[in-house]
Amino acid sequence: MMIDPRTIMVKEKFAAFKYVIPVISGKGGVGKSIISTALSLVIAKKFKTGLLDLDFWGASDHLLLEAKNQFPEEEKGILPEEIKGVKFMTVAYYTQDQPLPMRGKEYTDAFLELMAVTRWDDTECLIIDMPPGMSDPFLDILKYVKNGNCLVITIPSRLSLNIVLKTLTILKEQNIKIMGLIENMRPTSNNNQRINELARSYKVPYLGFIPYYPDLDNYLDSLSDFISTDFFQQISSIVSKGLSL
Amino acid sequence: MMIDPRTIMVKEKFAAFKYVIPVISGKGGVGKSIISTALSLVIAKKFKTGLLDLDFWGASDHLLLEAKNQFPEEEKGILPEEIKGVKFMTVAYYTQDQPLPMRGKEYTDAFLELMAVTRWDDTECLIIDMPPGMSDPFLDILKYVKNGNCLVITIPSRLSLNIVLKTLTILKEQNIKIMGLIENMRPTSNNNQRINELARSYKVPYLGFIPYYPDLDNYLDSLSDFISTDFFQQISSIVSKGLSL
Amino acid sequence: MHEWSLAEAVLKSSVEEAQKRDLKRLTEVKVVLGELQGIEEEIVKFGLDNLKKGTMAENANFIFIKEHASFQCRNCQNIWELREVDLNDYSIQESIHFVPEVVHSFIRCPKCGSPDFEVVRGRGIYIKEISGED
Amino acid sequence: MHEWSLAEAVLKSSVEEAQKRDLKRLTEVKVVLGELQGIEEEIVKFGLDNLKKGTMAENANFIFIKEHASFQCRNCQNIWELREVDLNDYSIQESIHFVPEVVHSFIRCPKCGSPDFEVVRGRGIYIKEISGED
Ligand SMILES: Nc1ncnc2c1ncn2[C@@H]1O[C@H](COP(=O)(O)OP(=O)(O)O)[C@@H](O)[C@H]1O
Ligand SMILES: Nc1ncnc2c1ncn2[C@@H]1O[C@H](COP(=O)(O)OP(=O)(O)O)[C@@H](O)[C@H]1O
Ligand SMILES: [Mg+2]
Ligand SMILES: [Mg+2]
Ligand SMILES: [Mg+2]
Ligand SMILES: [Mg+2]
Ligand code: NI
Ligand code: NI
Ligand SMILES: [Zn+2]
Ligand SMILES: [Zn+2]
Repeated sequence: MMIDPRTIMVKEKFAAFKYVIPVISGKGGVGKSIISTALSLVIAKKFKTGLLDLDFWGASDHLLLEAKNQFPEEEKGILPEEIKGVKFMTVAYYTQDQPLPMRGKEYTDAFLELMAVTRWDDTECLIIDMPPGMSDPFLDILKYVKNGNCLVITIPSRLSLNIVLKTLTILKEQNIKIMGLIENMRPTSNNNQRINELARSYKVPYLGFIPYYPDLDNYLDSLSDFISTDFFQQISSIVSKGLSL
Repeated sequence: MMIDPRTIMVKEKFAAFKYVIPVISGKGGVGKSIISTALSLVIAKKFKTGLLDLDFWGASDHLLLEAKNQFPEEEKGILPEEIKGVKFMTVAYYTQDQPLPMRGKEYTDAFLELMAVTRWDDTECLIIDMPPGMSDPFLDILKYVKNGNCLVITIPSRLSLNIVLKTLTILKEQNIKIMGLIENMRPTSNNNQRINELARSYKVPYLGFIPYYPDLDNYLDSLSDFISTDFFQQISSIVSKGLSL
Repeated sequence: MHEWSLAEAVLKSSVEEAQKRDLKRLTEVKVVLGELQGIEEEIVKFGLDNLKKGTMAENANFIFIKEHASFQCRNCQNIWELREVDLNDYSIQESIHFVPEVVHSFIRCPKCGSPDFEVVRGRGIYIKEISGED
Repeated sequence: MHEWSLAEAVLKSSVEEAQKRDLKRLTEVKVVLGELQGIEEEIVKFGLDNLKKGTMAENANFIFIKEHASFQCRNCQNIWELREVDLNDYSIQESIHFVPEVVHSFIRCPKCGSPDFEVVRGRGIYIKEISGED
């Protein structure tokens, strides 16, 4: 016999949040991390909010948030660092910015471990930044998070849509709630309603589009710069207009 | 006892190519698939070339290549479809465009299976389109491909670089050959040599940059359109100038 | 006829294993055929009979053992067998024949509907045992 | 002190398992502590002694079993033990203490240098056995 003491804790911890929002796509590089991070900062003005970066191979949120390069405090568990009102947890605290080459099986163990010991306390809303793909991280979310309400991100390209529609197919089939679809990086030359219509045909709320900002990268080195961008403003207005929280 | 008959075949098959070029990044959405596909079409003019799409969760190359929606022929193994001189293999032939939710462990099995039965025959150069991340697909390449010469793709953003440098770190540490680094989607407003210098400091050849083309998506529905793009032309000139084949 | 390449793989691996064990000739190889992949025994046998000529397996007896396919759900732990699910579509069968893992594109746990299940037994082809003379 | 949350996890899981088995009270719980994670037994014990009050584990004896950590390389099959590698850096030890899988950021197969290895034994904490009265 072998009982894993973490699984029950992890299920309980997710179930305790009022809102759990996995930010998901299937496709890489569509803006999941930058949107998750902005979203958590915006929502933190209204709810006690947490951000969990589950892209262990490509963790990015700590860069945007300028997280401290030291272990979070321990106190009957691990206390997430609080950054502008957002409680933040990432594996990056423990990798010393070294690569983390590991298989999916090991990902699941790391995910369970981190979630079992993190104390979110009275956090009401948890944003989860997901890696791309439909492998262990995606399947673990299906298994352990039964109250998720997913935010799905795509870019207008056919190469992204083909994959994102597969993600929507599985989410629907598995009866996971979908908060809506965000179209990111729309070129200014593009004015069509394709994604809007596509969302409608999938019966998924279309939450709006974010333009492609060629200079965005210049504002990602400091959190205060990031908060001052039009990109951030767009996320703010999507939250106030479209998000049913 | 249990001997997996596929592993020896797979190692032999990779070893038989004159050139194996994994197109890799670590980061998603940086253009691995579109670059792999263009690259294989360009190199096919000089060498007998194959393209293997190993992003089983986010297969895209079949869309760009307009691959047939039917099983490849069987003849003492599986004969890859030949498209404009490129022998092409993807799991998409077998998923009927359905989602493929599976764990890393299952990925490895599918990878071994597909590679064990595909007949590349006298193909000299194999381009491998990799998924993002540093999980089972990446570790399988390290394990089974001992003659790889990687092409590493990044976009200029700090969010991408942080991850791509981790990939370079592992490739170097594992003594895998690195053909060079390509900077993709550089905004026209950006004229700096940052990535160039970074590549130099990592002792990796900088192969050039590809601008961000806001209208590229309009040319991805047909292969002949794709081949007519400036993007494709850029890949062509990178190959003729910088690739030591 | 992609069974031919599987026969080739079985032969090469048996010979390699025999060499590791310093055997001179192979006398018997037990090959398991998993139900899920639906490999045609006759074609593998035919392939082996052709390919083994002139190798140390020339006189080896290849014995085939069929293994039923069973699955376990990682979400609800339910265990089931292949025959309990409806896989009558010919092209789905063919797809699984080439890459058994695409079963995750086509079937779900009969109890909870999850795509997250393991093929516990009977996935595909493997070598269970070799014997020979040294 | 993150051991406290591990103690909480052990208690909850033991009680849940006992309820599944229709036990009224827990008498003994065997807990394995894997060497890699370096969990402090004393703190887990202290946590359990506090947390178990008023639960069906109130009088349970928690027995701790240490398990050595060993690894197997997936590239060259080499097997090795934790004590064979140099992990003296305090902050690396601490990192692994929190998330044992980050061992893949810091150690390599001593034989071939691969990062692709499995923690075969002694990873972390798990429950090996529970006993009780019904
Ligand atoms: N609207 C946008 N305009 C310009 N660049 C963007 C926009 N959204 C995201 N990006 C950039 O695209 C890249 C990928 O974003 P990221 O959040 O890392 O995606 P993911 O997490 O989906 O991989 C980053 O460099 C990011 O700065
Ligand atoms: N130079 C470029 N200019 C404009 N769009 C590009 C460029 N390179 C890639 N893209 C687009 O970026 C998206 C991601 O490219 P893709 O090849 O799918 O990346 P990956 O395989 O790394 O995930 C696609 O929609 C592609 O069309
Ligand atoms: Mg991300
Ligand atoms: Mg991230
Ligand atoms: Mg791709
Ligand atoms: Mg691809
Ligand atoms: Ni066949
Ligand atoms: Ni601790
Ligand atoms: Zn189930
Ligand atoms: Zn090794």
